[in-house]
Amino acid sequence: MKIAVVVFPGSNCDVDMYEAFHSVLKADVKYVSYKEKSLDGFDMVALPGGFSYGDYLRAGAIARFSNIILAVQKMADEGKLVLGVCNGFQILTEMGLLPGALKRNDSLQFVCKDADLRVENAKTPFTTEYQEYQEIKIPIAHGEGSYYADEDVLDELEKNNQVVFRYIKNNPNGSLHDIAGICNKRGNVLGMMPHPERAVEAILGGVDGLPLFKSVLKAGVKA
Amino acid sequence: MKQAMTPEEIKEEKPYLDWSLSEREYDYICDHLLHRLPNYTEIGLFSAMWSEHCSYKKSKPVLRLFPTKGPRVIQGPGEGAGVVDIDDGQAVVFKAESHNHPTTVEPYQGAATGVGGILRDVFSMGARPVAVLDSLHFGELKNNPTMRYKMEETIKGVGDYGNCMGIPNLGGETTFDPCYNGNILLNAMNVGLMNIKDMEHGNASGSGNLVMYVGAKTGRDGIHGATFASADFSKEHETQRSAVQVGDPFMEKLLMEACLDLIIKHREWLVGIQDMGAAGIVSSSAEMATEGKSGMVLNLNDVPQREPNMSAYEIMLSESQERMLLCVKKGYEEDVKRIFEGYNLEAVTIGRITDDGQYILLHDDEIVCDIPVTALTEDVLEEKSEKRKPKHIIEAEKEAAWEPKIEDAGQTLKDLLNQPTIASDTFVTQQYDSQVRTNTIVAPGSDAGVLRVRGTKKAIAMCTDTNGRFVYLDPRVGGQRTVLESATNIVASGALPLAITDCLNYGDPNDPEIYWSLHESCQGIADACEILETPVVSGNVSLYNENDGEAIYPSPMIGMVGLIKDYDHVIPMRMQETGDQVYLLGK
Amino acid sequence: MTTVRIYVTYKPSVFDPQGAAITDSVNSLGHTEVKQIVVGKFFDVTLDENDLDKVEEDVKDIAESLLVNFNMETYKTEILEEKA
Amino acid sequence: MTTVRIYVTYKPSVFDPQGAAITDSVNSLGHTEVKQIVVGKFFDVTLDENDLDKVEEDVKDIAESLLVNFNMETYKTEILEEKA
Ligand SMILES: Nc1ncnc2c1ncn2[C@@H]1O[C@H](COP(=O)(O)OP(=O)(O)O)[C@@H](O)[C@H]1O
Repeated sequence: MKIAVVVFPGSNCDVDMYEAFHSVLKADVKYVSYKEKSLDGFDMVALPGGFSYGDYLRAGAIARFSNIILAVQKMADEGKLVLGVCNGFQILTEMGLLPGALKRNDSLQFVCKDADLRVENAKTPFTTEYQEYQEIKIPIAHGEGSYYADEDVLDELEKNNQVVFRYIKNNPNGSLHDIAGICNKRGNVLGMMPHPERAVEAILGGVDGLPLFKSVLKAGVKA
Repeated sequence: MKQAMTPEEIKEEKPYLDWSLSEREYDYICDHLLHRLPNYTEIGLFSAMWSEHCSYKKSKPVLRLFPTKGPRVIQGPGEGAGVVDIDDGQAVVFKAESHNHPTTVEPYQGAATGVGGILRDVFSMGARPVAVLDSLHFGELKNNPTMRYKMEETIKGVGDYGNCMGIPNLGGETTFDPCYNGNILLNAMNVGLMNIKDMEHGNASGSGNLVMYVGAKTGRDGIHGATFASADFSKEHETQRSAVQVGDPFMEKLLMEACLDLIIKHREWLVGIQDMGAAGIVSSSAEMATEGKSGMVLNLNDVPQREPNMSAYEIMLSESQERMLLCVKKGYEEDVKRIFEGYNLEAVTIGRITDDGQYILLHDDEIVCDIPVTALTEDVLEEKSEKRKPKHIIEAEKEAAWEPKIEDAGQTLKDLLNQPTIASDTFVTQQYDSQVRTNTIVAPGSDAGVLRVRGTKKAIAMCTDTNGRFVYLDPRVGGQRTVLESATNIVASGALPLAITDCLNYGDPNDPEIYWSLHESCQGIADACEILETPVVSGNVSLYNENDGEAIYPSPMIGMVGLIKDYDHVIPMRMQETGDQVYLLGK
Repeated sequence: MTTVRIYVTYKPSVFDPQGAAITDSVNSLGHTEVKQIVVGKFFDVTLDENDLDKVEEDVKDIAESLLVNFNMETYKTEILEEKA
Repeated sequence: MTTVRIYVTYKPSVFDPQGAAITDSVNSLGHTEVKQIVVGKFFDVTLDENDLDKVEEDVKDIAESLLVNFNMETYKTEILEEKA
């Protein structure tokens, strides 16, 4: 399985994502510039966290006009895996691959801490290595992570089981329905605010993100 | 563009006095350095370059007290940042810098640009910044909504800049004391890692080589930082002008990646590189030329400008953020431009190196400055200062030592925990990304932050410590204690202390009592550094921290870095398991 | 040259934490007469174009493709000034 | 009830990185006719007060004590609507 990590101007968790695949899971992963027009030959693309274009308008708003975005769209259409974490999630909503939007946190402050999550859907290609309703701790680090969508969109997400991760105990940003991560209907595009790539080594504080990476690599083998 | 005053008018009207250049200095410049009257641009450059901030004319005698050498020291004070060997061809690069005045006046931007400035000092050495630390000292919070606002904005400024750059915050300190009511302290420290072979210098040499400018355009930001900081605040309200420097972390991120790309992959194109900090283009270019024992010709019309009709003086002294100056070998101009274009940045040639030692500036086809480079950088008149033991110390020495009376230890503990200085700092540290780039082993909240050196078993530990009140009461012991506190924080994390950086935050050094405290406390720092074998490899001086004649406590900040050979030996601060024994070591 | 101001606000259904926080602090400063504060942003776009139909078309495209996120925001425009 | 809009912008000499970044991206989207984009914010303040002198006084105080940072910003106000 070949994985691409896209680097936008201002991406800064590109290293975190790359190293999770590379050093920890020994997977075949490459950095790809936002200027590239093609992702042919890759089985999965990850849009990392950070502050693409400084997040100067809305997080992710400017990045979605990059060349690479059409290639990301194409991968999604072909049923290949698309993962957006934090800024990557914001880009996926801005480009319309996932519904809704991410607003400024209710606290109006950036927040960096461990968040308690529940895995609401363990059947997506990103979550098969988790148990259904497993409770996990994954770090968050964002200022604009409050998920918003209109009522009917939220109903639709719930009905189709598209809410993949939900905050429990404490909603850190005011997101509606305590949403931490959602997928598209087909299940091959996942966007989430928490950083699973920061939870893959015990020395750095936890390994609850590992099953996500193992899930996608397993999905790659089957495909 | 016409000069605002003729040389004769300057001699008559003495505008330089307002820019804190003395008559003695002016006369020395005329009679001994130039042998003529300087023009308006030239005297502006002198007053900036001869300011305490750029020349250390007051603090030099004190800085000489510090030990600066050691078996691991590759680069001591004098460059962008200190460089210390951590084996395997790798080095840790670090420095701290104060941004007290800008933060007091405009907390958010002051703090943000404070962080931005110290990052440039580190990446211009060829090191990748890997951690930010911030030492914050505010006035009293109780019944003081303005101070609370300033605190919140300062923290947001530190956080937004580092978060956007993707550099984790690994620690710092937050204290509160009425002595900082009118003068907040913001000291930011940055730690970087590099391969020693990639080390760069702020050097410009080789006749015919090019001077290139890259980064944000030049505006009228922060012109004459010193005068701005003391300008009457209320007058500023009415004007449409503002000299506040605004931080642009996105620009800085591009600049950092591009500069590291250039330094690490194409160092043969480059002679030297330096960030434009205080006193902007003039200080970076004059310092680089001095280092390279060269002359330099700059054409100011080629400097990218954000505002129309800027004078030569404004262009040279602007403190617009996120700018770098490069000395590039002849013939590689286009290659360098191409590297920066890859990051959507424009590199522009603004001048070239000469071998006559003269510093020549052209503006609108006129020579607006023609002086020896070293007159700006090396011929500064050092200033002698008077010292006098402060009255409050003499008085205190006559009295018996104060003994705390504790009747209800539980209540005393609660009262202590209620102090904002001692209470939990989670409110602060949660706003900082402390994990980005996934190397953080110990995040803020412990004695020292600990960071893994990726690809090795090594880790580095780092912390900052300040103890203004202690230093005020006994500068010598206070200085020693501050270094010792850092060292114990580093050791408690399982690391061997390597070296320190510092920010010397004091009041007006012309007050003999303050100068005495400065001298004594630095002697204390030096004593401790000698004994602990932790030399001073970089640092910064911030004097004149006063408001309405009230000085802050003498508040030297120590930033220390230590090395852990195997990160499995890192010791976390928290209690581990029920049933574990608790010991008290020492007396 | 024409300058158009584009006003962007949250849709009414979207909770605006900033507006709420500011209203609270204005009230606690003693201004209890203040019932609501709505926060928005605006963009003054200066175009090298004098044909107002063309301006309208450009501005619509800029707003709808970049400046506004219809999932949570709406916008209005206003011509500020025209000069040759 | 009266609603007043308070417009806040950077002073002209203050660098606006947000405006610069947005202008760049609008240009690179093909809208090269756009010469400048200046970003500002506005606050629609609704007060339970109909005496316009009093409104003006209140709004001035609110703007100057809370909404505007005079180190870098200036402001203007405009009455949007009045009703009893
Ligand atoms: N402004 C700050 N930035 C980052 N970390 C901070 C800041 N203020 C406090 N901290 C962190 O909070 C913890 C507690 O700080 P402090 O009360 O100064 O503890 P100590 O006295 O043990 O050094 C430390 O780990 C410190 O690094």
